[in-house]
Amino acid sequence: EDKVYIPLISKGFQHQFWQAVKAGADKAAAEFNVEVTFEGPDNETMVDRQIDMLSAALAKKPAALGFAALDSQAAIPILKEAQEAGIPVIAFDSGVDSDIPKTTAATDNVAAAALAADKMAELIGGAGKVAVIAHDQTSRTGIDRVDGFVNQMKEKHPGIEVVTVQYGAGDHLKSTEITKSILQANPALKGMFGANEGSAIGVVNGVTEMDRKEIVIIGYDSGTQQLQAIRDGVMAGAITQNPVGIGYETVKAAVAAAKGEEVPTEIDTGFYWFDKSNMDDPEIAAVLYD
Amino acid sequence: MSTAEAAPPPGIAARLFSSGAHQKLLAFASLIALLIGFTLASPNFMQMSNIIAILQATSVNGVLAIGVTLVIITGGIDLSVGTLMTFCSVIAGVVLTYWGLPLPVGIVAAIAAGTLCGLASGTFVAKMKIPPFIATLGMMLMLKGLSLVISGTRPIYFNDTPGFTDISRGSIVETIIPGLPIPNGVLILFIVAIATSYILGRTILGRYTFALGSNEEAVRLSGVNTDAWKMAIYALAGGICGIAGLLIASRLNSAQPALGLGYELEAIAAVVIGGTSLAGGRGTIMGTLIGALIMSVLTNGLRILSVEQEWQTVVTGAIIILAVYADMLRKRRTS
Amino acid sequence: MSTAEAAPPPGIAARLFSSGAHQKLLAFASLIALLIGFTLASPNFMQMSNIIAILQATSVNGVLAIGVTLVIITGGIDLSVGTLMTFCSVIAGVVLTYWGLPLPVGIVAAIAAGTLCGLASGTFVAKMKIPPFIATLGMMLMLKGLSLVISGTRPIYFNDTPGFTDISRGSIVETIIPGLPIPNGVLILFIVAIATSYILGRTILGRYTFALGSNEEAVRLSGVNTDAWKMAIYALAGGICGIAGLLIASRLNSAQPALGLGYELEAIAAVVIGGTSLAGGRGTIMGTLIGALIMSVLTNGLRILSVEQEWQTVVTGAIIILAVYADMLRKRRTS
Amino acid sequence: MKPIIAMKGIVKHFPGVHALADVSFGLLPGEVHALMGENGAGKSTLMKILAGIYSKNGGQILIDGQAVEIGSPREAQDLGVNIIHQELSLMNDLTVAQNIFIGREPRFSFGRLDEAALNRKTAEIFKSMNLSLDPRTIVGTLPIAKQQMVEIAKALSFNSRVLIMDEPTAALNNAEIEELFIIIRRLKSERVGIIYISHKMDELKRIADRVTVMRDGQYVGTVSAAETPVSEIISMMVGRALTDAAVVVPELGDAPVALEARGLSREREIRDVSFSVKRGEILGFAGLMGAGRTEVARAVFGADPLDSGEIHVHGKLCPIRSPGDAVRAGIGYLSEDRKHFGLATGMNVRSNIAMASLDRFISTIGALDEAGMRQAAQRYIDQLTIRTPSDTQEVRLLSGGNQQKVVIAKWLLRDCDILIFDEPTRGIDVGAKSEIYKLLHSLAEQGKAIIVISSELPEVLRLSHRIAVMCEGRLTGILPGGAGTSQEEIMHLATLRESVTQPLGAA
Ligand SMILES: Nc1ncnc2c1ncn2[C@@H]1O[C@H](COP(=O)(O)OP(=O)(O)OP(=O)(O)O)[C@@H](O)[C@H]1O
Ligand SMILES: Nc1ncnc2c1ncn2[C@@H]1O[C@H](COP(=O)(O)OP(=O)(O)OP(=O)(O)O)[C@@H](O)[C@H]1O
Ligand SMILES: [Mg+2]
Ligand SMILES: [Mg+2]
Repeated sequence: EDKVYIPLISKGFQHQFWQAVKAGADKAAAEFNVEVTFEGPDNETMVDRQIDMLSAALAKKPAALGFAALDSQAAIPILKEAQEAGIPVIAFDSGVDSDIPKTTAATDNVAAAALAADKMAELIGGAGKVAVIAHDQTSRTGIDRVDGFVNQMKEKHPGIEVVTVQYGAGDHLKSTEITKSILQANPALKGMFGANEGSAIGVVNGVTEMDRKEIVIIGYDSGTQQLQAIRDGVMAGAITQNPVGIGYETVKAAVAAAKGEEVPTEIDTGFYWFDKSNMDDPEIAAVLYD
Repeated sequence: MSTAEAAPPPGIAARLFSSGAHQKLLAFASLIALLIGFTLASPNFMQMSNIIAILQATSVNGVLAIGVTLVIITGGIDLSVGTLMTFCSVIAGVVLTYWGLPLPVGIVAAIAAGTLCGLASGTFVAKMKIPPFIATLGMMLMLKGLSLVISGTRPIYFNDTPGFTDISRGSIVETIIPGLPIPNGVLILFIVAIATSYILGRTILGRYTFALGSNEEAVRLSGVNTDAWKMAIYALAGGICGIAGLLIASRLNSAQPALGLGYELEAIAAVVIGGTSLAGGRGTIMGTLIGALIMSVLTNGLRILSVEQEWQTVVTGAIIILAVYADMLRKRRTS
Repeated sequence: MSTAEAAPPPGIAARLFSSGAHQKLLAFASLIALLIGFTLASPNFMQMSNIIAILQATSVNGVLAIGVTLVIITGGIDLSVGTLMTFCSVIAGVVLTYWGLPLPVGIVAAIAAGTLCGLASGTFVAKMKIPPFIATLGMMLMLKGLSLVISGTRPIYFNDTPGFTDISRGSIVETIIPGLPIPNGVLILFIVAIATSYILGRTILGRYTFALGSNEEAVRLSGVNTDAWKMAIYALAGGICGIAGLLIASRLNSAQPALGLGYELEAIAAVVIGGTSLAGGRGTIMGTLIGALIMSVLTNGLRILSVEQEWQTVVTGAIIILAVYADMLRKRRTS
Repeated sequence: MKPIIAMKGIVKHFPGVHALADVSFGLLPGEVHALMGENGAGKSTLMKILAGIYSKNGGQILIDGQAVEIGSPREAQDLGVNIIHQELSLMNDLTVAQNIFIGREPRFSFGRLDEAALNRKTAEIFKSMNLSLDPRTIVGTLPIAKQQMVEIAKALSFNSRVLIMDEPTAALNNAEIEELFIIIRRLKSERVGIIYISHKMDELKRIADRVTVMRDGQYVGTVSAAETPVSEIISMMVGRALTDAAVVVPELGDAPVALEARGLSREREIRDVSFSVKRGEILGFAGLMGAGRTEVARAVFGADPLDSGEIHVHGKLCPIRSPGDAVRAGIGYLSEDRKHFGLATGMNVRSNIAMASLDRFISTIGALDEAGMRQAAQRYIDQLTIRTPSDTQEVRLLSGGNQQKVVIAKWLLRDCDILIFDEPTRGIDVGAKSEIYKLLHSLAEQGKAIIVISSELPEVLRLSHRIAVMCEGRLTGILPGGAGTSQEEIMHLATLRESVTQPLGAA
């Protein structure tokens, strides 16, 4: 079988978010009758592992390549190799600082986190202390979401103080323990933002274990537990990206690029705020995963 | 000889509340110092709710550390404890949620899975003579992959199993002594500690654990079936990891198949901080408990003080070294 | 006697191409088997560009593994190699990018930083008698935190230092032998391997490395200043991690301050797969190289075969165990 | 003549042990001064203080009349004091030459090693010792006797003024002891002072000038070796006189055979060895070092696999594949290398004694019966006079001889029908030795079958009811025990190489 082969090198593969991206990619693969593989390192610090994955993918002589860069600069030389070999590259999830990728299918994480900040401000009445638990201190998504949230608070909501930002590596248990310590240290805390799925679940767990129901929790991404927490009213709401869409659009663009067709320079896959009130709306339900 | 002079207290003094533990009490020093320091530094630290949070945070790592203590005393090492824990929680998830079997079956399945995997590691080490580091590293990788395969790379939730979260989060103690909300997870940690101490100090399995670490060949030439005992010890350690798997699954109300990497180093660190020698032949469960507590008090306290996270890491590293150094000095002085 | 029977070939046979290495060549078996297997399974595997990619992927882990081999032969362990590598690359970033100093200064600074940190670990171990596991675990945490602190928790790019990426990515070999684009990183790996082999086999430092791992007390009773030598060995290992730091920074054209955790286990695995005993006293650089190659061939090959990622992990674990088992059987047969 | 060494009023405490109390000792240049005493008398401790390994708690050391503080082995070496340790302290993974010159390697610039010079110098030392050993052999692969020779070579490689030898001959055979004595005489002529510790009384007369006796960490007296009868020295050591009865070979005509080995073979080490032991019999195994006696014992015990051969216990074919099988069949094996194969030295006396019998000390609820084990341990501590502060002392803190007694106790407690003792008296003092002889005889009288492997011919002659002699892995003959057999007959068989046409010197 001489199917067109398109590898996707992502930032991870074990998390639900990435599994949803993969699902989207698989859907597109079936639709366009191409072969897709999906691979990513264990966590978002492993910049060099990702490069090794890229070079193995190139060795397989793909028709096109999907790539979610952990560090876009670090990957440029190998992307150049791809370019020289005539393999079109489609960036997804976050951009690459280079003109090599034909297009980028991504979420604007800064804007998404700013939306979370606005919602938080609205829910706690524009004043008080909040805290952030994020997954990673150095990765692009970690930095963007924290910066987006914190800067938006500084600029638009001066009455709100972000008392601390801590990092739990997306590990549910570690994030739980961190949440509990933050709650212990800040009895007056009003809200917490969990900047990815693992972090958000950690916040939910910690708040539940400490029995601090007054805390307003805002999450990021979806997944069974977050959806459940929102339904139960423990979590006020969350930002969701459109991971299935990201995967789908990436493969679709890759197929087009492989055929030499023109692709748009940017594909905004969008992000949405969802809470108890709108989570069952069809257009929202379509981008949620569990 | 310096070896004699640096000699720690009698190796067999493994019982939790025995005469050997009396000496070990001195190792509390670092722990007490930390507790006092944090209490003075923050009013939020020394509060019932926080102490319970610390104990709760110790439960999973503590149980893992107890399991790995056994293996380390035999002179081995177990790098697979973290992913084995995860694997067991995934097994519980499959049995309870996918198959819908009753809670006790899930509990037995998780512990049995741990025991079997431990037995497999033990077989690699004892029968195939693969160095424990490699045998359990391989096991760690295999279990990591298998957890993902079995779970279908997604968390398994225990929403259909009422009472599952009580394994770790409920509090039997509070129903007996109102106002003392010690979570079951902590209770289980102490039960595992006491049971393992008993096994180590009072049973033939425990005696051989120390003997294997002390001089395996001499034990074999005493007519003991060292391979079988070693496999039994790894299996027991695996079973204990199964308990840890239940604890973490219960706390997270889900089996998270990607979790577990890195837990092995933390568990081994607790063991070594607790005075167990990686060379084998000596160690105590009491020490391991203290070691695990030192680690979680430190983490919790630094967070309560809102120390910047990168500095938290630096301070944790420094204090681990200092704690062991203090213990070293004390031992040198007493001998 | 079982000790004699399990005894691998002469321990001192550490030189890369010495008579001892001749026996070691048999350990190539697993490596060759893997290479043949993958070549048959996929036409994309055995191609110049992929072989070079494998070598390139081995360079960082290989250099780290060489450093840790030294420490392991003394009977110690070094868990800090991964974060020390990162720390050194951050130091290079600070010197070259933040301070704008010339390239050679940055190179010297990175290696010096590694050497100093190694010396610190060595001091903890030799002078303060802290078990190597704990001393280097503490060091690992401290360096992890310090890398973040120094870099301001963000990657440092080397765009202002022309030629920096050539450290690892350029190819001196190709300018000499056109058509053989072996990257400098791989060249450096081999140079480090040969130099370290020389040191181990032919110098006084190497002699004491084996002697310390074999029977430290006996060495001390012979009037040797064991502490000083041990510190020197840890310092040398640290310096080698500094080289690894330069390699990875050059490859990524950036110092990634959060990288490095988990690299220590991989490096140690390479060492043990290569036949070096964690008990100390014996080991070869050649073996370590083979071990590191086995690991990267395996990873690369499974990717080329498009094995699902969770199964890649399972297979890697299984093959690591099998490779060591095969080596074990071979040794048992030859002795 | 002025003494090189004068030790005065030396005191040394260990936790729970008062090892030395007011001990004095002097050494003249060119003298061989024997230091005698029972196991645990404090001989090694006193010498370790002199060699800078232990620090003393009181007293004074004078070298050439000058008070010195010896703080480390290096300082002792600088003062010309070197020691051959009782417990071997070699680096097993290094070669012989590398061991000998550790810390003093010949080198080029930049710390590069001159391996050729190293091996050459080592070869020279070996030549002067008449020892044929490749300097490049890895020490760990050598049998214990060869390792002992390496230790001796190492001490000789220093230009010592004082050489301490702590039981150098414990693991050596007669030929090697001869070589050692030649070396000692040469050193004497070079006016080196030698302190010689041994439990072999016959060596005293042959080599020592003066004898200092210690008992229980105290100085008993110094006498001239030539003028003092051995019996007097012994009674100084043990505080009483010992009688030395000759062996009486019992009539065992119709006693049942307890153990029979048929055609045992393993590679080149064991070649078609067959023998049997009856109940109540002591079968001695004699032979030169490397004859394969230990190999036979280990194979019978299941410690090493056999290529072929059968083992019958009490007349029944008994497949023994592991030491566990052997112990279940009622066979016990006391190894010649107690440190590696006999003891868990990090554990206490009680645990070690109980090690082979733990299954008998399990109470109803699965717990170990500590009280029972304590009683058992105490019984053997008393019976074998094991010198230890308590049964919870760690074994590594006991003196060498007392460690050996702990291993013996382990097998006595196990109560096996067939006991194999491999060098049971290695490093054991005369008093305890005669206790062990008595013990072996009484065990035989109780109907046990006993195999004793010993490199000391007088011991074999004194103990055995029959004597099996081995050479190069073959059983070359079985001689009757008792007064009728001479050392010469044994040596003839022990050197009976395969090409019998070649007459051999020692025979
Ligand atoms: N490091 C130590 N710690 C505690 N006790 C010790 C230590 N070293 C020796 N002892 C004790 O000191 C006493 C003297 O021991 P030493 O080794 O000097 O005896 P020895 O005369 O050499 O006996 P042997 O003939 O059996 O070798 C013994 O009771 C021994 O148990
Ligand atoms: N230098 C050597 N290197 C390797 N193997 C040796 C060496 N010398 C002896 N051997 C092996 O060791 C075996 C004998 O070991 P051992 O000396 O324990 O025998 P033994 O008869 O029990 O002697 P003894 O009990 O007197 O030491 C022989 O089969 C021989 O092959
Ligand atoms: Mg002695
Ligand atoms: Mg022998």
